[in-house]
Amino acid sequence: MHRTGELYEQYRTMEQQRETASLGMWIFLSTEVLFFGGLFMTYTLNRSTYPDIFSEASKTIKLSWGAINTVVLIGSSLTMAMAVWASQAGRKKALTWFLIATLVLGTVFLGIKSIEYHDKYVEHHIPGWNFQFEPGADAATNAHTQLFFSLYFGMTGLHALHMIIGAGLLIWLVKESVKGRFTPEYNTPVENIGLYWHFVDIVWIFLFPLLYLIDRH
Amino acid sequence: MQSEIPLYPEQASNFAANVDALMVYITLICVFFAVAVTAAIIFFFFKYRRKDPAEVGVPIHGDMRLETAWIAVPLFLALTMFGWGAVVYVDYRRAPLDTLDIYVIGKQWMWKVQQPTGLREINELHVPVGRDVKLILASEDVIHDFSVPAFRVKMDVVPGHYNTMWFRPTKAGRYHFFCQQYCGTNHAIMGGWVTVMEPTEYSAWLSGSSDASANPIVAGEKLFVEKACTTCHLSNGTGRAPSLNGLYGGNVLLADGSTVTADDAYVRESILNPQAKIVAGYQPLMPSFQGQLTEEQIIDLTSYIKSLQSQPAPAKGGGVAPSMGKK
Amino acid sequence: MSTTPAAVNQMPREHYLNATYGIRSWLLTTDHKRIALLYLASVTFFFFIGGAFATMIRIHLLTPKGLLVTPETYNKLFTMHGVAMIFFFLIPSIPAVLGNFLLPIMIGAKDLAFPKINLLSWYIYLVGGCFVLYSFSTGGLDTGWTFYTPLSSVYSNSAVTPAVLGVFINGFSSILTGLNFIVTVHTMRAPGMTWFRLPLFVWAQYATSIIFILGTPVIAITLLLAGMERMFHLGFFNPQLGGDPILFQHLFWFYSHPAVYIMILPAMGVISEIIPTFARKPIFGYSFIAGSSIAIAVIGFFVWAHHMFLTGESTYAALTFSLLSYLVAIPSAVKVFNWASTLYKGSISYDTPMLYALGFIGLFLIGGLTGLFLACLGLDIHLHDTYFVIAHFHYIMVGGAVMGYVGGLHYWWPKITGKLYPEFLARVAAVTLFLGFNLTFFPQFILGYLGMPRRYASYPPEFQVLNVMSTAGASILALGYLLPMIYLTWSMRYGAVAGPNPWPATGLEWQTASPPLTENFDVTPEVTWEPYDFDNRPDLGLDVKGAPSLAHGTD
Amino acid sequence: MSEHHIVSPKIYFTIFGILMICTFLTVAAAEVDLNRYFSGLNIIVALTIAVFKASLVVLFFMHGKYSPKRTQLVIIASVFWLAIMLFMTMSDYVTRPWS
Repeated sequence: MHRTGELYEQYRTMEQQRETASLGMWIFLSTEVLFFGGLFMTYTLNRSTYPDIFSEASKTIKLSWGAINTVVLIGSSLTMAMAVWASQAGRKKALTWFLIATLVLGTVFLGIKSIEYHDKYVEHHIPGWNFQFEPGADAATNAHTQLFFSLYFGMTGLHALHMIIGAGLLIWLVKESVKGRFTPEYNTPVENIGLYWHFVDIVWIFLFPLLYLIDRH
Repeated sequence: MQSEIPLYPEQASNFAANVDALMVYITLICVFFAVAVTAAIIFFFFKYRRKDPAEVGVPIHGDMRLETAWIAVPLFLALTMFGWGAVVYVDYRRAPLDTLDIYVIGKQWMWKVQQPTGLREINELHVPVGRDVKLILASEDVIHDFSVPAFRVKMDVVPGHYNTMWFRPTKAGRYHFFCQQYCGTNHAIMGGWVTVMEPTEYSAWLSGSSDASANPIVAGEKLFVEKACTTCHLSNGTGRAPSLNGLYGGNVLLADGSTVTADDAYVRESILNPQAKIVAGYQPLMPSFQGQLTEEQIIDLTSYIKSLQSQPAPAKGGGVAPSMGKK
Repeated sequence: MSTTPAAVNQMPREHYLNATYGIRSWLLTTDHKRIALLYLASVTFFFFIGGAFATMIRIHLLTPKGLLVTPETYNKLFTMHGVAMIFFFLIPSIPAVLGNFLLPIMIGAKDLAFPKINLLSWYIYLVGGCFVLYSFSTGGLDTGWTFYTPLSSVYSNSAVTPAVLGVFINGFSSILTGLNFIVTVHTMRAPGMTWFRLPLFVWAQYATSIIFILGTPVIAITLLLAGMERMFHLGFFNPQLGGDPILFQHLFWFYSHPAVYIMILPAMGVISEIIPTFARKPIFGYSFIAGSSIAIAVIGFFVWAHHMFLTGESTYAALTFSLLSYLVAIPSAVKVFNWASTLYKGSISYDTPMLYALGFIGLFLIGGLTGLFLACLGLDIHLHDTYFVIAHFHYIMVGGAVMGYVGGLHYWWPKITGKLYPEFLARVAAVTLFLGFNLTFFPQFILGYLGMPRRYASYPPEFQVLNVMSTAGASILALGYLLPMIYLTWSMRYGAVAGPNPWPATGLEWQTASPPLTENFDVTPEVTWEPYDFDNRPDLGLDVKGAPSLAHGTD
Repeated sequence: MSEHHIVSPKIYFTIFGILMICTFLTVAAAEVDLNRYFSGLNIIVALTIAVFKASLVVLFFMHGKYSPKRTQLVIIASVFWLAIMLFMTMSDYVTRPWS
């Protein structure tokens, strides 16, 4: 992709180049907020229309998996933050290991997610595909619970897609970091992918209570 | 030539004159500004024509007083437009109390109308002159829009809930109505005629063409039994669900302590999404009938429930609170 | 070009057009100027597709029963006209063509902040465009450009899915362009180019980019949901499965109302450049014009539900949105007043871009003022979804945005190609467009008030006279668009050499060669002057009187 | 970001600890019926904790606290625009029974 610390021709200084990249990433994340926002809006309206159905449907997803995944993902955010620190402090070995740790935790998250998806598949909770909330459920219950599961799969699916992209970026970072490309002067990719990774974490911080924690009492 | 192009449609309802007056008001303000700005531009255009290729203009950078003025004055005028428009709109959205209620169902690509007596029409709507008419609008499929230009009224017909609109016809005659929200292939021919009649003619027409076989109350009662509503909604109030006697038009006390008026929208919601408003003293047992009833059947059921309005409400009415004194 | 000094102009020896050759040098370019030309070609393509549909629509409506096609086909025609014109012509037109070309030069940068992303956004546009063309050619699209559910997600039998995906994909092109512009304006300005020295065109692009990045993602996800609903029979917006069709409209207009400002704001920016140049004086109320662009972009996000006054939206919400809609009218009015005042005591020439600018003001005035009718709750009951709405938004989008775009193309054509277009023909085209446009769309205001609904393949016979007038106007309009197409293409080869600053104008883009070098400037310029300040620019070779002219101005 | 601010690992670990406690709290709060006291209290508590957690991530993990003003403006703008969409849309639905 790029050579270490090269100054691109459109910039005047390295400083300008770094600030530009950082601002670009933040603005990209702000578009992501609004992108997920449409889903959150749909969720808000539907939950306020069918509060009881949403709570009933939510209880069929396993709280333990969601809670574990929350811990795993926040853990990966910590290792990512540490990776940024390592790159700033010039600790090349530590950087590689923190990146690998992040990647591993991300993969664990996706693994758990796929177990959850598989459970839903077994329970006929995949929207639009032999959906049956519970044996004998009437058409309306099926339709309304399907709304919940459409949003569940839509939101967690889009989130998982972001995780997969993030994992791809991490693999590239690990590769570059092994080559020793990142220095205290040049670590923009680590910082920017870090920002992205934390953003994905934040999305999950909201998805967890909204999807898993409806009236668990 | 000029007589062929009128500038506004006939004024045939209580809203028409008011909407037209509003139109004239805004038009006058807009024409004033459009003419003033255009005249200024044309005047400057000729007056300050470049006379020498190397000539430059006079460097004027702005004027705070002018800026303030042309923010404040348009803002004030805009607010008057908003205010007047709001008054008309609020009046239009809030139907008077005693109205003639007519159901209108939009369907790709026809309009079904049901008069209060149960008389049905297709792509025709008969109304009496001088009476407040409320249309209760439902759609079987996509979004439609019921629009009568001569009355200056329209309202979207949205599947999934009732919209209502009202007007008071002021002039007998026949007027176009249109579907005004694009609804698919034959959208352009999904229209018909509103016939405004003298009240006596209207009642004669109603009784003259009544058709007992299509009586919605009978159809509703039949559905009420077919869908097993009778198992719970016992008329003496001892069932698992509240009695529907005397329900329509009254106030219902809900489990969360609030009250609602039992109107068409409430009845419809209670059939399709029963969990939304639980009557005080009852369990949320009722299944939803969403997807199992057409809008027409729901209207039949509503008509039947309406016909129970005159029946005495049982003593153990649960949520039904027809008068203030009873608990 | 009577104003050009008599010096003999020559094309620069090396410039961005002849720096490299071959198809690869264009398709893999990261030069913002070349990317702008790629966009120019592709948006022109979609403009002619959309224009062809428009022509057929107008011919069809000559007779009440419809002259040309079946109702089914008619519905496809107006839908595809809308989708092609809005998503693939109007939205990218000024930002992606003129903005791409000019923004870096105007602020004294070598390129945009992210040149590769800029190229990527053109490719994304192409992919989105291919999806939409695929939809058009395999069954067409008949949902209306608004894709209202449940018609689009359940009932339509046309090729909705590829079209929705195409618009979804195209959204990312807008997002990346907006991102690029905002970052560029923040970080790439030349020394001395402070925020209040930025050309007003840059302010307008900045405001537009705010909408790009904060609005576009919402329509992207919304159309994705509608597409999923159609493909997998989900129920987000389908009442039969418990969803709410009005929610789609909220989400759709959350972007699509601000999208109207995406179309008009850049055109306003173009006009704010043209007027001071041809009046040869500083623009009146610079900070108010700049500020009003930002105000429109921000307030524009608070008004969307005025498209929904009659959907059963709550009275309270209708009142709020109507009031806010009136507020957004004010910054537009401020701009018009400031442009008109700029002409006062100017030295005005009749060059083609100026004709477009003045035409823009006239048409935008009508378009903007008729918006006041539609924002008015009481009147909207009658006017909603009639031809009045059609006329109103065509005055904004065609009378405003397209006039601005074509005017801007003429104004910067010498910079883009290094050649001058034939002035006489260009003036003829400008006047033809203005007249043809008014004849096409003014009758539609009356049609609307008479109650003729939009999107009708056939109509009651009493509406025919006005429809015939409209169609007659449309044929003049079509001719008006063909003319520039022909002479602009001709001028690329045969036009007179323009020289770096033919008008002359004050912006940085006129300080470099026409056409510019690949890296825009030999040396990074340093800005020491205020914008549109003809009096302190001896380098322009004008008859500057200096202080005495100021005294002259106050008498 | 003229001087590149380096956040010490100690802060990162502290934040991580707080986030873990919050995660525990939010699960615990969901298991208790708070709606008894005040309708909707459960979701209010859950979202308040989520907002708090997200703010910590933005401010410390993402260095929002140490970023230039314009970056902070971008953060505020995105939250603000999300709020416009949620609140203005819901204002329609919530007020429908009023008319």
